[in-house]
Amino acid sequence: MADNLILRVMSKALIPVIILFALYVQFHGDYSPGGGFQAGVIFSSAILLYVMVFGLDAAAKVLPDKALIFTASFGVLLYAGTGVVSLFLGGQYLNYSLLANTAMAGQHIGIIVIELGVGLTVASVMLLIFFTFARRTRVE
Amino acid sequence: MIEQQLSILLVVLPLLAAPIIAVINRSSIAWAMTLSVTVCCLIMSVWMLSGVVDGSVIHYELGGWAPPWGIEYRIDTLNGLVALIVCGIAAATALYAKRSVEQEIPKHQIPMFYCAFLLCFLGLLGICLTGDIFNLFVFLEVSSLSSYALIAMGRNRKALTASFHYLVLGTLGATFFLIGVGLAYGATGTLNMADLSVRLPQAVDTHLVNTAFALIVVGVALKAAIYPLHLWLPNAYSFAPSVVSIFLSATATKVAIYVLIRCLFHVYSVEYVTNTLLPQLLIVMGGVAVLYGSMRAIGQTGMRKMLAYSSVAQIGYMIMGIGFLTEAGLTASLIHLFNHALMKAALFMAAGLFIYRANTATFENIKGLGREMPWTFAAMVIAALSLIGVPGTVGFVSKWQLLQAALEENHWPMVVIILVGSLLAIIYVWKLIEVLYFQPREKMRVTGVASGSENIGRSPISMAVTLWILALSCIYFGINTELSMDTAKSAVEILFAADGGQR
Amino acid sequence: MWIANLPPFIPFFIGALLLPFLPNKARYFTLLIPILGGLNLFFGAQDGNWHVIKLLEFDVQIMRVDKLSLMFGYLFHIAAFIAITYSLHVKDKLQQTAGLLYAGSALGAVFCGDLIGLFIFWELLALTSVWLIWARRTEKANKAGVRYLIFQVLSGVLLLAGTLVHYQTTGSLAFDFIGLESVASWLIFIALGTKCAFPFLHSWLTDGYPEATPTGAVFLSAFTTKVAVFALARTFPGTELLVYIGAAMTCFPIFYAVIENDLRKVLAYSLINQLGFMVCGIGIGTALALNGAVAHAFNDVIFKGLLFMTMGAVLHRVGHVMGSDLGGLHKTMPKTTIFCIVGAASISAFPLFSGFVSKSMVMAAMIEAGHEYLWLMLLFASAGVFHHAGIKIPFFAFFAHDSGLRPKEAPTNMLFAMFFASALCIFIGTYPDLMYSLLPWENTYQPYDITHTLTQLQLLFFSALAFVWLNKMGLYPPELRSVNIDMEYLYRKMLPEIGRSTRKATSAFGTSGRLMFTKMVSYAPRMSKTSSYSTAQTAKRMAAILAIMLLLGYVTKMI
Amino acid sequence: MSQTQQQDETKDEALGFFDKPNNVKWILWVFYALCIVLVALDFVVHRHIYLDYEKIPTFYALYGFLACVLLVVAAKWLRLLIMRDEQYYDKNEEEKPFENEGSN
Repeated sequence: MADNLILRVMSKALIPVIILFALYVQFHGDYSPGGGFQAGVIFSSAILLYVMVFGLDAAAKVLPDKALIFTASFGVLLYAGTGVVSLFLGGQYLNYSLLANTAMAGQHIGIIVIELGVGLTVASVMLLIFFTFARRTRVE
Repeated sequence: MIEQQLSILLVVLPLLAAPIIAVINRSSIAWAMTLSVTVCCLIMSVWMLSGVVDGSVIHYELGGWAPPWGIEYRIDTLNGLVALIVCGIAAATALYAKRSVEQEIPKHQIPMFYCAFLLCFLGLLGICLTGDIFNLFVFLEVSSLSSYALIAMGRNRKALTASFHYLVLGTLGATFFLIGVGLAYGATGTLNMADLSVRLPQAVDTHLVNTAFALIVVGVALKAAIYPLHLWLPNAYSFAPSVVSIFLSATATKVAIYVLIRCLFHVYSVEYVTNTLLPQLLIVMGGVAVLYGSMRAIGQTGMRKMLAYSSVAQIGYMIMGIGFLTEAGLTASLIHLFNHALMKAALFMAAGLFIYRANTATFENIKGLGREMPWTFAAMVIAALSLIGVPGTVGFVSKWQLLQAALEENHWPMVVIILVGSLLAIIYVWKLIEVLYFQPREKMRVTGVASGSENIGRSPISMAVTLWILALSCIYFGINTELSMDTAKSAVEILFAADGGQR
Repeated sequence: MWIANLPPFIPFFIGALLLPFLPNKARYFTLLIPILGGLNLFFGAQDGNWHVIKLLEFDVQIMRVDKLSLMFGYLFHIAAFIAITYSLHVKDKLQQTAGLLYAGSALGAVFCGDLIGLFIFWELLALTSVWLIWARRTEKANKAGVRYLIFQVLSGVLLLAGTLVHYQTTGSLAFDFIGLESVASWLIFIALGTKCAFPFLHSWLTDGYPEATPTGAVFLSAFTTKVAVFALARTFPGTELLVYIGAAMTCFPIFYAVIENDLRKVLAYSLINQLGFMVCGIGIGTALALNGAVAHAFNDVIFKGLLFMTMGAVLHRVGHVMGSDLGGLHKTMPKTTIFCIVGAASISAFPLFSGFVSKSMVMAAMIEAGHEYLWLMLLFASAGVFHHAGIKIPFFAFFAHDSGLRPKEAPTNMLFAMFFASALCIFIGTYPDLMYSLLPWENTYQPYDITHTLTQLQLLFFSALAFVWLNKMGLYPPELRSVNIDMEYLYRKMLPEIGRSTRKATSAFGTSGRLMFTKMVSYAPRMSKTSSYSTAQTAKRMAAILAIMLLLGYVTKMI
Repeated sequence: MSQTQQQDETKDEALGFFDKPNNVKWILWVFYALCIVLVALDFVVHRHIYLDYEKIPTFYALYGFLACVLLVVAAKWLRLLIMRDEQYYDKNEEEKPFENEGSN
């Protein structure tokens, strides 16, 4: 599909918008509907679009499997680590209120970091799954 | 205080370790981390259990949100015991895993294997520890998804279909469970299990409550492989890598049984369950499971599939005990849960060792292997005797308790079934012993060993030692029943106490 | 220096656990176990209940010492000593380990104080002893071992069932007088009877023992049945039924023994016959009778062991013990011959040999109890014993026609073991007071008076005369290579035949019947190797169960 | 009693002792003599009598003899009923030893 001019142009125009939207959903998650899950899926859909138009290899140059595994793991670590930090600060696991001086700010920071972790993991896992299936060649 | 933190650490530790393993991507480090994490968890779970064995309850409010709004981890004796089983088996499996995994899993997949293993472990632990029924569902999915991946890593290509079937059915079961939880939420407006137990009896819409009950039970029954819904189990266990079949056979169904107990006796109450005819159904299904599972086990020609069918039978005993709806019956079930984990893990470990040596565990190919591997064989015999229920082993303790419970209620047919089940167990265990010891050894037909012939010479010490630890614990806990019996009794007392749900 | 009240099975178990790890020569040190264990029991044990272990919710007493258990305790130590000595030459450590475990289990059963403990050691007896048969490592022995094991385990299951029901009804687990009253006691009775080789339950013995290894049979003959006798003496003394059972046990095996070719099988039958005397004694239940039963058990272990040892020596040297193919062995195995004759004299209760001083107690008690006809049966059996065990065994093995076999004399350790047993037989026979002093009940019996000695000699000599006469007349049945069908016919021939003929019959039903049968079978759990299934099937089942549960819930709520 | 001991000794002395028909005959004569002595003693010695049967002179000797003859005759009849050939139970099971049989 890479030869199709319309697709190429349109996708190039669309991808940044989709990513921007993903970031919006990501960081507005603590105020309005949204959050890591949705943002991650939206973000990965941008890449999927790129893959469909420009092919798997082009995408893999930018996002090799190893990087995806790393970000997926990093997301989980971010999530779990935030909880542990609040644990070390003397509170319950995932008690964000202790992350900053005031409980309010702490909750904000906590939610944002956690959602970031979720977003990273969901996006990279979605991509990993897609890559795995897309790369599969028929055995015999 | 420290015991409270333990409850969350148990889940967090593997949760932290799993991604780190995936990032580092080195098989030896992956194994070392898995082992250290599981051993730490074992120590913590022992510590935690010692804190709750007297009947006290640990509450842990996640994120500082008070229940019933926030998620709560709530550990009583019942949880503590099941968590201990999961941790203990996980630690033993991790110790056993190194060499077996090296042989059975392609090298580049090993770190991911341990990653999935830890995720599965954490999922099972989470199910045990949480006091929130939706959180329980999440952990159920975590453990199930990772176990699908683990099973699919088996060398036999049938592992893929087995895993896929399990995936479809497991998802179906989880969905049933989820719908049930949703209906219960609709009826009461809460997801906290302790809170549910207070509010369910007051719910206005009893049809909703009943439907939720039915859905939850059917969903969990599938996960626990209770008789008519057991179809996924034999293939999943017998085609998985040996380490996976050890771990899952000893923990996964046990945890599902725990969920069933928790839902029946805690979320819903004994009185509620008594009125549903479910106990009778459970007893009948348990009885049929014992006979059917044992019969099928006799007919098998492979060691692992035989053990898998025997698991179906053993789950039948547990279900029967639950179905009696008495303290004695439930105690028997819990003890059997503990004991069966020990012996099944030991038996699958022995099967794993045979696979390590002969590359397969079908009877045809392991003929006479017991004489070449006397130590493995001896440990296997101990565990197998325990499966029969020979006195001095753990199997006897649980069968004895179950018989007592059945006699107490005058369930004579069940008494007969239990005894017949033991006799059938003798037959299939005998078949195994005969194949391994009495049939003449044929030329070893090693097929498709990846790492060359030097592996075939000896059984690795780490694997043999773990097997023996479990085999000896089969005897130890058969003689010193303090841990299993007292814990189970105290757990049951809490469940049956009038205020059991409200604490 | 002695450990007070050490449960005597512990040294045996420890020895058995260590033995596989030690070099082969270590087997000589296992001799020390029965010696030191026996001395420890002699010096260190005091009457009472010691070492109560908590198992499940029960207090299991593993060291209950009274005169009865002490008597059997000493006996089993002696028997273990003899059997271990006898098997010292065997390099197969499996046998020695199994033998030690087996002897230990027997001691455990004798010293345990409640039914749970008894059951545990009861099963251990079965599980450990069967290896002595399997150690022969032939196809035939394997199969015989399995049959043996099935009987033993069934007996254990019955005992467990009986114990359970007994506990449920009476709330007691005491290993004391039970008496034939309830269903539970019947279950226990049959369980004990199986191990004691009651008629119709005896075939495991005659089937299994002749297949054991030469040394294994010596162990086997000593423990299992005697533990059963001990248990009967504890739980069912004075049960009238036992007298009749015992009398039957003394008589029926001798017919088999006379025509049996395998000499170890002859001994197995005569073992049942001797057990009959003990069971009679227990059934009568007076102090004299019980003493007689216990004393006879004591002696029987030694002289039956001795006979099994001599036959074992022949088996070891010749390779078989078929009466039809033996004879003339006295020329090269003179010592074994003498020991065999001593054993034969003891079992036939010649004066001055050990059988005389114990069997007569049971006979005297029988008269006292007024069972005249049964007394005649016992007398008949005594004559018969002499006939098949006292004459037939030594005659056909060592004399008779010269078979041309010239085997070497038995190994030294075997000879020593046989010598020791023979010495004990003669010592007890000439100086019975020592054994009498061990007897659990009040005892004033005096075996040697002129009437008794004379009548016994008359009986035996004229039995021998009959043998001589029959032989001279050519009426004596020759030894033939054959198998005599016994109770085992039921499960070795009849059941398989029935199965086969039913299959034939069902296939002859005609097409419709066959179709129906296959249809039925197809609904039964399939015994196929593969388990193919569809997820749809499981989903359907889930839906069905859900529907059932909803319906049931609805219905129950409506009611 | 002395009888058996004597038998033991004689056997120990010489191999081939029983091969000579004369020796066997001699032993048998001693045996017959002892039987006669025992019967004779029955009339000399006063036996304690517990049961009615015992009043019959030489009851034990007669009983022993008759019992054994009966036993053998009955056993011979029994043989017709129950004797089967040696391979009755396991027709096609020859003694098949395992490999590495015997000691280890």
